[in-house]
This record gives sequence, structure tokens and C-alpha cells, in this order.
Amino acid sequence: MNRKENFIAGFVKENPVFGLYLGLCSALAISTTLDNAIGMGLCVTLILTASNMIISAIRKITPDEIRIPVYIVVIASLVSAVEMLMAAFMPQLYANLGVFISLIVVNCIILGRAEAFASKNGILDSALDGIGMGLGYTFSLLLISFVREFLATASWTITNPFNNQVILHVGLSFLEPFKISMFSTSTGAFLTFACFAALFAVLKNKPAKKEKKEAK
Amino acid sequence: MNNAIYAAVFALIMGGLYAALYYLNHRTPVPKGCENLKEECSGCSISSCANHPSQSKIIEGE
Amino acid sequence: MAELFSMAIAAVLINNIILTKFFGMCPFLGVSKKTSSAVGMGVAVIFVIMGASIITYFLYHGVLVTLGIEYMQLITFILVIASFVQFTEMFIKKFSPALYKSLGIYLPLITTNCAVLYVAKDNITQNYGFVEMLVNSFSVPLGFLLVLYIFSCMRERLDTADTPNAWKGNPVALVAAALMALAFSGFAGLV
Amino acid sequence: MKKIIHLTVFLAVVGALSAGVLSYVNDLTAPIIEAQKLAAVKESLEVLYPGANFSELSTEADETGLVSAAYKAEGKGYIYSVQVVGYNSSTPIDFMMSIDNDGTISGYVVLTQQETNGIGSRVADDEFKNTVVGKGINDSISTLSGATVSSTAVVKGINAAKALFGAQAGVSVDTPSDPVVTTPVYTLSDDYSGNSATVVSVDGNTYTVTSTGFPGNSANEYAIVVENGAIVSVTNTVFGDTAGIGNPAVSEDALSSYVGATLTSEVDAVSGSTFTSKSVFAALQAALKNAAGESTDADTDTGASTDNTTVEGDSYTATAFGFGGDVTVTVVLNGSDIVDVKVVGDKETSGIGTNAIDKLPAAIVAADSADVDVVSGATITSTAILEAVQEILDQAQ
Repeated sequence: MNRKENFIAGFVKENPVFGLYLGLCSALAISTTLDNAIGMGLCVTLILTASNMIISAIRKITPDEIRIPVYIVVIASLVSAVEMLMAAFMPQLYANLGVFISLIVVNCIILGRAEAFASKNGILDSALDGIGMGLGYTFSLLLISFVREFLATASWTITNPFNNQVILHVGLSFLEPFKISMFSTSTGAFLTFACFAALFAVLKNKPAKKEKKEAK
Repeated sequence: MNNAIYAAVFALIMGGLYAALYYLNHRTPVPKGCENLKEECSGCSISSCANHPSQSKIIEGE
Repeated sequence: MAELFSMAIAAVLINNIILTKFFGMCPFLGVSKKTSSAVGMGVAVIFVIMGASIITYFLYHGVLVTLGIEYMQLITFILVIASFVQFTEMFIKKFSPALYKSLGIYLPLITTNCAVLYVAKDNITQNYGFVEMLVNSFSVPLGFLLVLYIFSCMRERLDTADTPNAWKGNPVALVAAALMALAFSGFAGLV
Repeated sequence: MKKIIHLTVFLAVVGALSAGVLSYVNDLTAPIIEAQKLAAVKESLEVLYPGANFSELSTEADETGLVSAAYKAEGKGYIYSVQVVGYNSSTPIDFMMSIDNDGTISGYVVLTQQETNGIGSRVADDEFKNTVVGKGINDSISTLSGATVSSTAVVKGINAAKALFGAQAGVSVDTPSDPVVTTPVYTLSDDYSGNSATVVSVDGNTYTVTSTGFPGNSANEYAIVVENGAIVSVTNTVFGDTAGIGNPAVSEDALSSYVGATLTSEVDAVSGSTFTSKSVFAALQAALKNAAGESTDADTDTGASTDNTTVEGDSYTATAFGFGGDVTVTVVLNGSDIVDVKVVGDKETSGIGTNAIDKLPAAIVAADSADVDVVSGATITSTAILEAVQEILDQAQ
């Protein structure tokens, strides 16, 4: 399998969120705004890449019997470290994401990639896999939050997590009266996610399908 | 800097305990009548779960 | 007493761990295809959360705080949860094959169930006393069991329903979950 | 066996290495996180000790769990952030207080509170603040009569902060007994005109008296038997006060304690139901006065004994245009206190505008201002009434 293909697989075909239903807890909970989605996505990408590299580096000395425990320890320390760094340098984002940062430890994507890929491949490949999968996850979060933030607030806002300056604000004020605040609640999260999951199911089986059913 | 030493010793104990338990657990044979449980698990895509097909070879490697 | 009761009601119905906090989504979708497995998973989760919460509670207040190494919280908790799961599995394998037959298969999955880690952390961040901690650690997974069970019943019906191809399986189940979340939001004013 | 040792040691070493890394990161980030936490509350801290150097302290020693944060102002004193639940159980009273190094309470600031306006909210007023600031840590702090629940909660919080101060500053602090509740003394000769007691009927020596308790609630009715200028029995026949709060004041126990009382007797209010207790006193007073051949104050003022509400104070009238025509509002003021509001507007739509005429007066009396919510569905009439009341209030000042 060549590297480029591998890298791209994370976006559609092996998209961890919509395709494999991994890492859903955080994907649904923090996808209320683009800010949170970007922050969480990059956080996961960073941890995933680093954990993939470390695990790949120690794959030869890791006793096979206790692979999983070793991965858990490595991931937990990485997450703790990132958590502390975020609290120090991006306090606002840290406060918004809250407990979900620590819960990256049990994010199935990270352990899953360590197990399925990093334990068998070299450092560079593992790093690329981590970035690819991480960006695939980020991309999924962005899709969900793009829809949810707009439906719930009739606008999109992106802020700089380091100093809380608003970088971009797109608001369609004439739609203001029609916003559906339900989309910032859990019902909206499930609903948006269901639509995307259906859409990805269609994309995945495209060749096999005659009748195209666009998800709304 | 005692702090770091405490932390290291504490993690040493916890990590050792986990490894020992993990290994012992996987050596404990599955009781009668439960051998086929894994096949029954229609499961999900969590590949790190011990029931996932990709996990079946770990312990036999002794 | 009344406070503990309303705390429990809030944890089960109002702030339901799956429907409002999204913790434990993996088993929510993975193990909800059959009612029997949903109940097995739910019971296993209650047991593990209770056990792990009690241990982490004492370790945190007894060891981590005393030594001033609170930053080891996350790694300690995940190790405790993982060890506890291993220990439980080993124990029931040896002494109660019948129990193993019904619950054994769900135990390994619980290590990576974020609900367990969340409850352990929540007990610390909310600054609960021992009794409050016990109530919280029981009622939160009880809410998990309740929702998992209801959801599995719905999915059994959905299986036989005529759904468009793209929506078959998880997508339509998620729509059902959305409606369930909407229904549960009606409990909001209860306590 | 060798295998298991190998595995255990491997994971133990991985764990120890991780711990080392974490401890390094922690050392690196801890001061920054600390500084950030302080920056967030710095503004509030500055109010108490301007220009001091602050550092955060642990609140571990606080057994009550009420103190949420503690700060040390270098060389000046300590600041405690405290949350207590008063009357409003959904929003706690959040306050900060400072204790100087010498043990004097030097500051008290309420940050947020949602207590009943004009009653529990008094814990945020200067009146209460002045009783707190300047006290030493061993002085007891009195609660506010009439706002017992809220102020008791605050005093408990203050005591928790004092105890924590003792632990942190190394000063011994007397364990304060539970807040001193200063029970105000009432006598039946006091002025209860606010309760609008009216003798409705007299049958032999049994007097039926109505009087209101909590402002805005409907009147309570009592059957009172008087003999030789003293109370023989009191029964509550109609209860119009807040259920669950006022009830203790009209319980058989409470009412039987007034048997034998004369116009000069001292009487005890039931704590927590002060308003209803006062309505009992007002009724007792009215019955006793009536028995003694006097009419009540109120009667002489308005000269209309058929009038159900009798008040003392100055009466003002204003009109405003409602939905169907003029709405006439009569307001009785006692100082700045709105004692009574009457609305006459026979042109308003029955069932809609009349809704406002029925409901708003009580709300205005309770709020003591025209700043109350309009009755939904009857906005125009409501607005007219409120405009008229505002006009009167402006005039009266």
C-alpha cells in the first residue's frame, strides 16, 4: 500500500467517525462549535501522531503479551502532558473542551491505530498514519460542527485559542429568527451525525449502488 | 524534587500490578462452555477490545 | 437523604450519561443489537464503575493528594480501571463460570469505555463525600443500563423495519437515539 | 514465572518513565496555570486588597465545603470565596470576604445572589455588610431578622471562612456556635398597619378578623375569642399565605401560645414564617382593640369599615389610557413603601384586561415598585397600570 493512499484513506473510506463509528463520544459532544471541533481535532491529531510514533519506536522491545497495557500507559501519559500544556497556554479552549481532553485516553481511535497500524509499521509510516487519521477525525468533527453551529446560531465563528481573538465571523443575520437551537443539544448531535453516517454509507458503497439516495 | 520520585515509584507499582494482572488473567483458562463466547460477539469496530478477531492470537504466542 | 435521591434521579434521567453527555457511545452502538447483550453490558458497567470509583476515590484522596502528585490522576485512574477489569475477569473465570458466561464477554470492552473514566474523574472534580460518591457511581451507570436497554429494544424492532439502504443499521439507530434524547430532555424540570 | 517478572518489570519501567515526563511537564506548566487562575479572579481580589500580591491557597482544611477558593494577599491578609445556599436553592449566594492578618474582617462583597428581592437580597446590602466588616474573628455575627434563612446561610459561610483563616494564619479561632438568631421582640401594641387587619364580624366575644401576611398574598382569616381584654382562643379559618412557609405560624401550637395575651403582651414570632406571624399579631391586636371599644387605627383613617383593605399612609390617584378607556389607579404610600394599589377600569375587556387589574396590584405591592412583569395577554392594560403607578411614584418623591 503506498503512503499517499494510506494517508487519504482516513478521510472517506476509513473515516474513523462516520465509517468505523470510533471516537463518537467526543465527536458528538464537542461538535457544537467550529472552535471546539478544531481544538479537539488538532489535539487528537497531535496525540495520535505522537503515540503512533512512540509505539512504533518501541514495537520491537514491547512484549507481545502486554502490548495493550503498554499502549494504554503511553497514551495516558501523552494525554496528561497535553492536558497540562493546554491548561497553561490555551485556557479558554481547555475550559470549553473540559473533561473531553482527558477522555482522549479512551478514545477508541488512538488505541485502535496503535494496535492496528503502529505496532506493525515503521516510525515514519506510523506518523503519517497518525496525521492522516487525525485529520480525518478533525474533518469529521468540522463537518458536524459546521452544520450544527450554523443551524443553532445562524453564524460561524472561529477564534484564536491562544488569545481569544475572533479571527472570522460569518453571520447571516436575516436567518437569525429561524435558528434552531435544538441543534446545540444532544438531539441535534445525534440527528446531524445520523445524516452524515447515511451519506458516508452511500459514498462508501458507491460503485455497488444503482439508485443514489442523497442523505438530506 | 521528591515529588517526581514519588510519582515514579507510584507509577512503577501501578504499572507492575496491571501487567501482572493482565498476564495472569490471560493465562487463566476460560471456563467450560464459554469457549465460543468470542464468536458470539457480533461486536463493533473497536479493534483494541479483547474480543475483536485481531486479538485472538496474542496469548497463544507463548 | 432527599438530596441524595434527587441527585440519583438527576443522574439517571436528566443528565443521562449517554443521551446528554455522550459517554459510552462505543458500547451504545456496538452492544445494543440484542436486548440480552445490552443488559449484560449494562450490569457489567455498573459493577466496574462502582468498583473502580471506590478504588480511585481512595487512591486519589489517600495517595495522590498526600504526596502532592495530582497530575498523575489520569494515568492512575486508567491503570486502576484496567487492572480492576483484568482482576474481575480473572476472578469470575475461576470462581463463577456461569457469571462469566453471561458477563465475561463485555468486560474487556469496558476498559476503553469512557463512562468509567468519566465517573471516576467526576467524583473528584465534584468534590463528593464518600456517600455522595457511592450514589453517583451507582446511579450514573444505572442510567447507562436504562438507556442501553431501551435502545436495544428499539433496535430489535428497527431490524425488521423496511429502511432505505443507506440508513440501514447504525444511521437509523442514531435517528432513534436522537428522538430518545429529545424524549429524555422532557425530564429536565423533574428535580 | 520468569516471563511474568519480565512483563511486570517492563510495564513498571514504562510507567515510571511516563511519571518522570509528567512530573517535568507539571513543573513547567504549574506556575503558568496558577497565574492564569489568579488572573481570572484578580479583579475581584483587587477590590478587597488593592495592589497586593496574591497567591492561591488550598481549601482542603475547610470541613464545611462552603469555601471554594482561598487566596493570600502578601503581607495584608486572606481572601475567601464562599458559596452558600440560602432561600433560593438553585442559585447559591456567592460572596468574597477578606480577613486581615490581625484577624479583622476587612471586606465583604456579594458577587451573585438570586434571593427574594427586598428580603433575602438584603444580605448584599450595606446594612448587613456593615455588621460584618470590622468584626474580629471571634466576634459573633448576627443574622438579619426577616431574612433569617439567607443571612443564616451567609453567616455559616463566614464562619467557615473564619475557621479556615484560623488554620491558615495559625490563629486559634473559637468554634462559633450556630449563627445567633436575634429574635426580634414583638408586642401586641406594635404598629401592624402593614397587615391591614380588619374586624369583619363580631359575634358575642368571638371576633372574625382578616389580615394579610406576606405582601401580595391574600388575607388570612382568624376567629379570635376575647374575654376581659385577654385572648382566650385563636383559630385560623382561612389561610392565604405561602403554603409550606407560612403554615408553621398558624399551627395549633403557635396559636395556642398567644392565649392569655393582652394588648401589652410580648409575643414570639415563628422563625421562618415571620410575615404570617405578624398577620396573627395584627389580627390579635385588632380583636383586642375592638373588644376594648376602640376601632382599629385603620378604620379611623379611612373611615370605611366595609372596606376590606385598610391602610395607613398617603393616597395618590392617577389615570392612564388602557385598552378600552381610562384606567384609574389609586396608590397608598407609606414613605416610599407601596402599601396598597387599587385599580378601577371598567372599560377593560373582561377576562383579558381585567386579568391585569386583578393580578398586578399585588405584584406591585410585593415589589414596592412599578418594575414588575406585565401580565401576559393583557399587555396594554398592564402597561397602563404600571405607567400610572410610575407617575404616582415620581410625583410622590
